Amino acid sequence: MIRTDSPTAPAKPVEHLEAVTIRFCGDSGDGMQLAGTQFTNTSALFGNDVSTLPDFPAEIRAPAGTLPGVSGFQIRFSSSPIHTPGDKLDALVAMNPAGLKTNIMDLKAGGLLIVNEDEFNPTNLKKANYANNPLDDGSLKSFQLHKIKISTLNKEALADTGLNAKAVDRCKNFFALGLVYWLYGRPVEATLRWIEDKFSKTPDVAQANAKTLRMGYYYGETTESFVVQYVVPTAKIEPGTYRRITGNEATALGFVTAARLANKELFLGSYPITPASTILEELNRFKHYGVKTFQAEDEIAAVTSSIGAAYVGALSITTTSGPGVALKGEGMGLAVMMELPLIIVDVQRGGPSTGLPTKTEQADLLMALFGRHGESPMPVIAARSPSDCYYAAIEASRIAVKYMTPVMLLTDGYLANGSEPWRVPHYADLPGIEIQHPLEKNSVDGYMPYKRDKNLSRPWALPGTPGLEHRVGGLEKADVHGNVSYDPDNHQHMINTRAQKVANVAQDIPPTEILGDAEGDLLIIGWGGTYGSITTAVEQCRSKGFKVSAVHLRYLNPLPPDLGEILRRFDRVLVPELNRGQLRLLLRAMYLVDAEGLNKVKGKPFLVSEIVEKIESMVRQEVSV
Amino acid sequence: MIRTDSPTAPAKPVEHLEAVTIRFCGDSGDGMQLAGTQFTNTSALFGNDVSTLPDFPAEIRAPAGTLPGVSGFQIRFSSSPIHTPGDKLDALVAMNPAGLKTNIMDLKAGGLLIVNEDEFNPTNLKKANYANNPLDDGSLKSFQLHKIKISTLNKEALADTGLNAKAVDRCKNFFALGLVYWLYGRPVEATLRWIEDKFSKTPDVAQANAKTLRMGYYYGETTESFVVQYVVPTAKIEPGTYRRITGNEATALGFVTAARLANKELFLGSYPITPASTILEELNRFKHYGVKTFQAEDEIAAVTSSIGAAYVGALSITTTSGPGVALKGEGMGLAVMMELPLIIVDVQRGGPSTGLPTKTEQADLLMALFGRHGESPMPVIAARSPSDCYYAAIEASRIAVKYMTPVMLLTDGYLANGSEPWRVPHYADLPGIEIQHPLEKNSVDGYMPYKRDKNLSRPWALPGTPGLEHRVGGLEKADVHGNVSYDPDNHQHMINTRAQKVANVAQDIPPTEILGDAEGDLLIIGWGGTYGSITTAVEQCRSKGFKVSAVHLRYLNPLPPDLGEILRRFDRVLVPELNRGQLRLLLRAMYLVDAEGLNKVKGKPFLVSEIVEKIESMVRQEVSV
Amino acid sequence: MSAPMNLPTLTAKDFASDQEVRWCPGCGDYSILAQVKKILPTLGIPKEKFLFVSGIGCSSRFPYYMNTYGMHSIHGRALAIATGAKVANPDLKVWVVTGDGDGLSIGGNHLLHAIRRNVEMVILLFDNRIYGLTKGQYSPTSVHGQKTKTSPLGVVDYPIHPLSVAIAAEATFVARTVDVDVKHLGEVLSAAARHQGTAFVQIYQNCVIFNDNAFEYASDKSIKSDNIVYLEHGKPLIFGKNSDKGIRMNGTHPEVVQLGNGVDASQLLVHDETLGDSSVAFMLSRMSHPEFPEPMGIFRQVVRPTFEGQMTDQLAKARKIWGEANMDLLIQGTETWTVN
Amino acid sequence: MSAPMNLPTLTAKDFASDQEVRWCPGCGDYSILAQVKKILPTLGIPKEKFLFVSGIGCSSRFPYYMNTYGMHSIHGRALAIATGAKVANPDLKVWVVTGDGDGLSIGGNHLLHAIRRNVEMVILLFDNRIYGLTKGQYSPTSVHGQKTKTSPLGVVDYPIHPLSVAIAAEATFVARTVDVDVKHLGEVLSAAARHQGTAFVQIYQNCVIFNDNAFEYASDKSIKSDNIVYLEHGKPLIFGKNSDKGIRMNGTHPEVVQLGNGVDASQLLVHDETLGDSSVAFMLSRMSHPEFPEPMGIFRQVVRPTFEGQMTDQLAKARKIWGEANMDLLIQGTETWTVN
Ligand SMILES: Cc1ncc(C[n+]2csc(CCOP(=O)(O)OP(=O)(O)O)c2C)c(N)n1
Ligand SMILES: Cc1ncc(C[n+]2csc(CCOP(=O)(O)OP(=O)(O)O)c2C)c(N)n1
Ligand code: SF4
Ligand code: SF4
Ligand SMILES: [Mg+2]
Ligand SMILES: [Mg+2]
Repeated sequence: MIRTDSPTAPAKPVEHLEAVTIRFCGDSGDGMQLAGTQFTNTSALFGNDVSTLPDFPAEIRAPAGTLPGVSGFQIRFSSSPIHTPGDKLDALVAMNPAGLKTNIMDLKAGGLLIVNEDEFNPTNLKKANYANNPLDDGSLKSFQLHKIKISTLNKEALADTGLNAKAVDRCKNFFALGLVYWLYGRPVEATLRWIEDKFSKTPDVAQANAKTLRMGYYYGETTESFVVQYVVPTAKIEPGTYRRITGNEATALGFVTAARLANKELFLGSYPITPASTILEELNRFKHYGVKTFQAEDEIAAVTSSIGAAYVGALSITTTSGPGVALKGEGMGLAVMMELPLIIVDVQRGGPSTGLPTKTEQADLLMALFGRHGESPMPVIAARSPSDCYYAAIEASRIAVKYMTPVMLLTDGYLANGSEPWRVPHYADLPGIEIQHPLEKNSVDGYMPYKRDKNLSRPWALPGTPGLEHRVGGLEKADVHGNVSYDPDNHQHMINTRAQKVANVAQDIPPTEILGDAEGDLLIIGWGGTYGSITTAVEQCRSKGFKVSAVHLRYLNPLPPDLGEILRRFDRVLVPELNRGQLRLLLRAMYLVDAEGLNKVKGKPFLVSEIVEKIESMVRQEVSV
Repeated sequence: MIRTDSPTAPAKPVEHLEAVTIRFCGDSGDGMQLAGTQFTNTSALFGNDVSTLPDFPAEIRAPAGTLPGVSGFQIRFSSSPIHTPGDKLDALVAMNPAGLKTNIMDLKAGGLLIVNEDEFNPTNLKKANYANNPLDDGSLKSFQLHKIKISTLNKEALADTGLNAKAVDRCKNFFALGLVYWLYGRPVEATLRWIEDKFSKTPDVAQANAKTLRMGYYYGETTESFVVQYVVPTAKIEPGTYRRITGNEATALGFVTAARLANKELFLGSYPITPASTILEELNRFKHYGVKTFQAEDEIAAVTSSIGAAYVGALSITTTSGPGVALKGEGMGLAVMMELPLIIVDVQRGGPSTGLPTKTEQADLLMALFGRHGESPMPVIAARSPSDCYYAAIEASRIAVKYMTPVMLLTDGYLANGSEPWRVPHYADLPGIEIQHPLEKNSVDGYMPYKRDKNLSRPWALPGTPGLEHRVGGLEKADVHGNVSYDPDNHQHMINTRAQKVANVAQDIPPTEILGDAEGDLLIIGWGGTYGSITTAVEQCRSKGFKVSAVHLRYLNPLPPDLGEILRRFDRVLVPELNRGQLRLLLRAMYLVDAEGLNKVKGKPFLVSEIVEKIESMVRQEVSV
Repeated sequence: MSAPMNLPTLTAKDFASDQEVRWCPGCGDYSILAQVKKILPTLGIPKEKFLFVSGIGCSSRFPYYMNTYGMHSIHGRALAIATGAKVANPDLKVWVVTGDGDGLSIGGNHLLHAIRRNVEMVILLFDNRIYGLTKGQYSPTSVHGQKTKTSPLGVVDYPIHPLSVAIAAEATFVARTVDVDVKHLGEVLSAAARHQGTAFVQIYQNCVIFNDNAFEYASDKSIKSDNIVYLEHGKPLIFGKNSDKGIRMNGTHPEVVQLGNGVDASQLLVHDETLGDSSVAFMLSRMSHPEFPEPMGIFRQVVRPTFEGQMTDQLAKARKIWGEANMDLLIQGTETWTVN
Repeated sequence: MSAPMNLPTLTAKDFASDQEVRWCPGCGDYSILAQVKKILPTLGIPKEKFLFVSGIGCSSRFPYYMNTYGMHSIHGRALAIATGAKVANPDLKVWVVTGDGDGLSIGGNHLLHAIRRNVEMVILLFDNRIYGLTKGQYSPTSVHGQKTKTSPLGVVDYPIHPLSVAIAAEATFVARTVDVDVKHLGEVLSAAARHQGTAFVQIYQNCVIFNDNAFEYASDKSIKSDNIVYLEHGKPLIFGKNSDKGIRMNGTHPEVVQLGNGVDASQLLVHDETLGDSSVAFMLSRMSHPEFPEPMGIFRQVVRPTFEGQMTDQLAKARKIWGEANMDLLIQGTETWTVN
C-alpha cells in the first residue's frame, strides 16, 4: 500500500506478491549501490522483511561500460520472513549493455527487465562484447522487456536545473529508482529525506536528484508500458525497533558493545583488506565510545599490537580476511601460548591467494582450526547472518575473556556487505561480561600467572598492578609459576591443559537447535553465512513433505557436545559449504559419520534451489496426510 | 675387537654384547657433542650400525654447571641393524653434577655410570640442586658407579704440555672419550686423525688432545676399577661405501643432487631458525655446485624470493621450522595459485609459539595441509630417518617440477640433528628429473600459460624466452589463457583442477609396504621421524608373537591410493604420533576408520618401549609354534 | 648501451599487452604506464628479458599491461620476489612497481633490505599518499591530519619520507618525479633503467578518486615552478617561475634565497649526484613543501657492486678454492668407510 | 621528574627478578642489564609501571631478568606489541629490548613505523653484528666480507646503519653507546628514559662466542679515544687520546682535523641535539670507523607530540564533536523504524 504522502495514489491495477527479488546493475559509476541501498531502506521502513546482496567489481573503477566495471545490488523484499536475497530475479534493472550481459542469466523466464535504452549504442555494445544489439535481436523475448530512454528522460527532467551535462547524467539512477518505487508501490519520502540530508551542501544537486526521482515515479504511473503495479504487503514481523545493518556494521557494533559490557576499552589493531576494511572504518567512527583503532603497518603488526593491548588489559581484537589470517598465524600462536584474550575476525573471501577478493567463500575454516604450528588450539565460532555478527562478536569476546584465549570469529564477504533488518536490543537487556583482574598475590609464594581457575583459565593481572609483576612469553612455561620450562612432562601437561581449556568452552554451548524433526532421513549441517539459504531450502522441502532437518553451527571449535548424538539419529548427513568440504572433514573425523558434501566454490552464496535440488535427490517425499 | 694399531691389545676379559646405548653428558662447555660425534664415527668405521640423539640446551651457553646448561649426546651402536638411538642407557658418562641430575633417570638399573668426581664440589652440587652429594649418599647404588677424577687425571697427563690451565681443562672430554674407547674396545686412530686435522693450526692443542685421549685409554686398561671390556662385534651390513649423515646434511645434499639431476641451479631463500639453520649453513658450503643461497630478512622474504627464483627457472626451496611456516602461509598460497614448483622444508620443533625450540615434535602436519587461506592444496611428504631426508628431498623436488606445485617436506629436530650410517648411492645410478621448458608457443593464439598436460600441470616457460611473455599472479586466472578471471564457473573449475592436480600425485605413489602380515589384529600407522621407534617396536612385538603390522607413510597428501584398503584388513588401527593426533584426524576423516592414538608431546622421540607397551595392551600374543 | 645489430627495433606498442587497462579514468597511473612503454624500446634490450613484478594495489596491476614477463604477486612482497628472480637469473631486467602502501607499509622491510643489498632493479614507487585499491584508507605517506576513511578526525601518524628512508638504506640511485610531468618522468625512468644497482624512484601519482590533487603544488603548471626545484648534476639549485630563486647552504642547513641584490648562482648549492657520502642527498630529501621547493630528479647515483654480481663472483671463487663440482665426492662427504 | 613523596626508594636489586641469568659468561648483555637495573630506580617511577617487551634472540631474554611486567614475544614483533600496549595504557613505561637480527632484519618494518609514529618508549638495540641465539649467522649489521656460518666466503650484503635508518624514519631521540662503557651507557639510558617519544638507542654489544671483539676499536680503553667521539650538546666535536683532534665541516662534509697550528675548537662542528632538520644528525650517523671516529652519545633529541598522546586527544575531541557515549543510540544508528 502506498502511503498518501507519496507523489500520487495508484491509478493502475495492483497485483499482490508475497516477495520480490530485484537487482539493479550498471556501470560502477552509475550509482547502483546507492539505488539498491535506498530501495532496501525504503522497503524495510515500509515494513517488508529484506535481504540484500551487493556485488562490486575488484577494480576501483574499471573503464566505463566494460564487463569488469559492472556493479550490482540485489534486494529481496517480502511479506513473510526471509533469510536470503533470493535466487532468481523477478526484476532486473540494467543501466547499460555490460550490466545486461553479466546479469541477464539470473532473471527468471517471464521476469521484468528494465533497460536504459540510451546506453545501447555501438560503443557500449562493443565494450560488452555484444555482436548485435540484444534489445533488437529477439534474444530477450522470454522476458518482459521495457526499453526506457532513462538518460534522455532524466536529461529532459533536469533541463532547467542549471547543472552541467555530466552532473545531470549522474542523477539518472534516481530516475530509475523512482520508476521502480512506483512499480512496487513504495513511498519516495525516505529517499527524498536522505537526498536532502546527503546533498545539504549542494542544494542544486539535491533538488535535481529529488526531481528526477519524482519524475521516474511519475513516468511509471503515466507511461503505457507498465500496465500493473505490484505490491508486496508488509511482513508480519516481531514488534520492536528495527534498523538495517550489514554484517561488518554489526561486527563493529558488537565489539563496542562487548567492550562496554565488560567495562573495558576496545582496542583494534588492523590493516585494511577487502572485505574486512569497513569494520576498521566503522570503529574509527566510534572514538567517542573509547574505541582505540590502530591502523598497523601490516597484519603481523595488527595482531601483535592487539596482543600487547590484551596483555595490558584492553578488550582486544584484530580484523582481517584470509590473506591476513595467513600472516597472523605466528602471532596467534603466541596468544595461545601466553593465554591472552584476543579476537581474530576473519571476513572470508574467495581464495586461494588473492583469489576473488571481492567475492564470498567459506574456505578458511580449516586454517582457523589448524593454521598454526605446534598444537595451538583456539575456539572458533561463526556468524550466520548480517545482524548475527553482532551477537557473534559479543560471544567471541565473552569466550576470550572467560577462557583467557584467542578466539577466531569467522564471517564472510556475503555477510559483511549484505544487510538485513535488525530488531535492535536494548543495551540494558544484554548480559554483562564479567572480568576479574587480580589485585593481590594469589599464592604465598607470590603471584602465579599460570595458576588456573576451575575453567583452567589463568588470571589476567594487569601491568600497573603493584606486586603482581610477572613475565609471559612464547617459550613453554611451567604451569602455575610460569617460569620458562623445558621439562618434558610439563610440556605434555601444558599441551593437554591448553587443549582441555579450549574443550571446556563446550560447557557454555547451549543445546543444539534442530530445524525440523529431531530424527529422520537427512540432516543438513551448515555453518556461517549459508544459514539463510540452508534454512530457506529446508523449510521449503519440509513444507513439501521431505523428511529433512537442519542444524546450523555457531561453534566450530569445540563442536557442540550434543552434536554426535544428533548425528546418529539421522540416516544421512549433508554438509553444504562454500568450500571443498572443510566442516565435512571435521565431522567425519570427529564422529566417523559418512557425511556427504554439497560444495560450491564460485565466489557466490548458495542459491536456495541448489540446496533444494540436492535434498530432493537424497530423500523421499512423504505424501502429505 | 681392537685393531692392532690401537694403543695396546686388551689385557682384560672381554664380554660380547649385541648392542650398547651410551650417553655423554656434561656442561655445554664440556665438549659432549664432540665426544659423542667422535665415538659415533669411530663405531661406524669399526663396522657397527649406529644411531644418535644429540640434545642441546636452548641457551647458547647457560651458566656453567647449571641444569639448563647441560648438553648430551646419545649413541647406540650395534652388531645388528638398528633404527633408534635406544631407549634406556647401558652407560652414562656424566661430566658434572648437573649432567648426572638431568640424565640419570634414563640409565638402566645395573648400568655403567662414569662420573667426573672432580666436579662434584659444593658449588656445582648446589647449581645442580643437589642437597647431598649423590656420589656419597647411596642414591646411585643400583648402578655400577665409577667415580673418576677425570679433571685431575687430564691435568696430570698434560702437565708438561705448556698449555695454560684453561686450555688443559678443555681437553678433558678426550680423556673421557679415550676411557670409553677402551671400555668398548674401539680403536682411537680415527679420532687421532681427526684431532690432527682439526687442530692443524695449533699443534700444541692437537698434541694435548691426542695425549689425553691415549691416557684415557690407558687408564681404562690399567685401573683396577674396570674388570671387563665390552665388545660389540661388527654388524652384518649391506656391502657398500658408507658415511655418517645427519638429517639436515642429508636434506641439503638431497636438494643439491635433485638440482643436478634436473639440470638446474639450486636456489635457497631462507631465514635462520633452529633446528633448520644448519641446512642453510650446509648449502652455503656448496657454492661450487652452483648453489645460490639467499639469507633473507625474514621468512616471508625467504619464501617469496624462492617464488621469484622458481618463476625464472631455478629449482627453488625454502627451509624453516614451524614459526617460519606460520609466516610463509600467504607466500605458499601464492605459489599454489601461480602453480610454480617450490619446496618448503619444515624441520618441526616443539610448539606452539616459540615452545621448545631445540626439541623435536610432529605437530605441524595439519598446518602443512591446511595452514593457508582458501582452498590451497599442496602435496606433503615426510622423511623417516636422517639419511632418508636425502631421498625425501629428491622426491619432493621431483613432485614439485612434475606437477608444477609447491610441495611441503616435513622433517623434525630429531631427524635433523640425529645421525646414522648411510650407504651412499652412486650419483650415476639416480634417476634423472625431467623438465621441459617450452620454447615455442603452445597454441595458435600464442603462449597459454595455463594449458595443461595430462597430469594437469601447466607449462613452465622461462623469462628470457622470446615470444612466451606472460603474466602470472595471485588473482584467480582463467584456465588455459591465464588472464585474470572473476568468472564463477572458472573459479570452480580452477579450484577443482588444482585439487585434482595434487590428487594426481597419487599415481606416482608406489604400493604401500607393510611391515609384517598384510592383515591382522592391529595395524600401526606412522609418519616421519617415528619410523625407527615404531619399526623396532613392531619387530620386537612380532618376534614375541604379537599379530601386529606397520605402515609408515612418506606421502601425507595425497595419501597412498591403497591405504584405505589396507586399513580395512585390520581390526584395529593405532597411530603413534608426537602430537595430539593429527594424522589420526586425517585417517579418520578420509577412511572413517576408528583409528586410535598413541600420543606424546614431550619434545622427545618415542621410546621403543612406549610403543611396545601400547601394542601389548592392544593385541593378543600368539603362542609361537 | 646500444642495441645489438640483429635486434628488431621495438616500439611502445610492442610492450603493450592485450589486456584492457582498468584504472579509473584520470588516474595518474596511465601516464606512468605510457612513459615506461615509451622508454623501454630505447634501451636496446629484447622484451623477453624484462620482468615486471608488483605487489597488490591499484598501481600493482601494472604488469598485466606490459607485454613482458610479469608477476602480480601478493601485498608488499614484490621486492623479495624480484630479488629471488634477479639472483636466480641476473640476465633479466627486473622492474618492480609498488605503491605507498604496498612498498612502504606492509613491504617496508623488503624495501630497506633490497635497497641495502643493491640488487639491480628499478623500483617505481607510485606514491598517491592513499590506499587506492582498498578504497581510501590513509597510507604511510598520507599527511599528518589528513582525513580519510580510517582517519575521520585526521591522521595522527607522522608521514614517512620515502627518499630519506631509501637514502638511509644505502641506496645507490634515488630519484623523484611526477606522473604528469611526462618529459621529466621519461628522463628519470631512462636513467633508472640504466643504473647498475637498485634504482629507487618515487613518483608523485594522483589518485583522482580518493586523494585528488594531493600533488597539485608540484604538478599544476601554473604554480609548480615555485614549489619544486629540478636537480641537475653539476648545476646550482635554481627554481621559481622566473628562475630567480635558489638554494644556498647556511652553515649545515639549506635556505631559500632570492637571486639578485648580490646573491648569484655561484653561491648556490651545486648538485652532485655522485657524492660518496649520502648526507647531502639526505638533506635534499628533507626539503618539503611548503617550507622548501621539493627537489625533483636524481638525488643520488653512485656505483657499488651489485648483490647478484657479488654472488656470481663468489660462486666462481668457490669453484676455484673448493674445487669443481663432483657429485659423488659431494655425496660421500669427508669421511667414508667401506663394508664388504 | 622527581619521585612522589610517598614512594619507597627502590634499588637496582628491586628490579632483579628471581630468574638466573643465562647469557654466556662474558657476554656484553650483562653490563647492559646491570645499567638498566641501576638507572630505573632513579626515575622515581614505581616498578609495576614498567613493561619490558622483547622479541627473540639472546638479548631478548632480557625481560625475564627484570622484576617488572614483561613479555618475551616472538621474533621481530616486540615493537608492534609495545605499540599496542602503550596505546592501550599510556600510563605504562614501555621498554623494548631487541637485537640486530630481531630489530633490523625480521623486525625492520616495525622499527620504521614505531619510530615514525613517535610512540613513547625506549628501544634498546643490542647490536652485536651477529645472530647469537641461532649460533652465528650474519646479521644486517655484519660487516661486508665478514665470515660467519652462513657466509663462509664473506657477507655480500652491505650492512645497514641503524642510526641512519632511525633518523630517516623521523626519530625524535637517537643515541649510541657501548656495553662496557658503563658510565656513558647509564647516562644515555637515563636520557632515553626521560624522552617523551620514541627513544632509539644502539648499543654496541660484544658477543664473545660468535663475534668476539667486533667493537674492540670502540670499547678497548687503549685505543678507543682515537676511534670514537663523544657528542655533547653545545660542545664542539673533539676526540683523540689527547683531545687533540676534532670534526670540522668542509663545505657540506665533515672532516677530521688536528687541533693546533691555527686550527682550534672554534672552527669545529658544535653538536646540537635539538635541530629540527635531521640532516646533521644523519651526517653524524654516516661517520664510520676507520675513516672517522664514530660518534657516541645523543645524536638527536627533539620534541614532537606522541602517537598515544594524539590518540587520547582525538578520543576526547570525538566526545566533544560526536557526543558522549550512549549505547542505545549507538546500536540504533542513524535510521530506525518501529514495528508494532
Ligand atoms: C596481505 C594483504 N593485506 C592487505 C591487503 C589489502 N590491500 C590491497 S592493496 C592495499 C593497499 C593499496 O595501497 P597502495 O599500495 O598505496 O596502492 P594503490 O592502490 O594506492 O596504488 C591493501 C591494504 C591485501 N591484498 N593483502
Ligand atoms: C619467526 C622466527 N624466525 C627465526 C627465528 C630464529 N631466531 C631466533 S633469534 C634469531 C636472531 C637472533 O639475532 P639477534 O636479534 O641479533 O639477537 P642476538 O641473539 O644476537 O642477541 C633468529 C633468526 C625465530 N625464533 N622465529
Ligand atoms: S582508486 Fe585512485 S589510484 Fe586507484 S585506479 Fe582509481 S584513481 Fe588510480
Ligand atoms: S651467544 Fe653471544 S650474544 Fe648470545 S649470550 Fe652468548 S655471548 Fe651473548
Ligand atoms: Mg597508494
Ligand atoms: Mg645480534
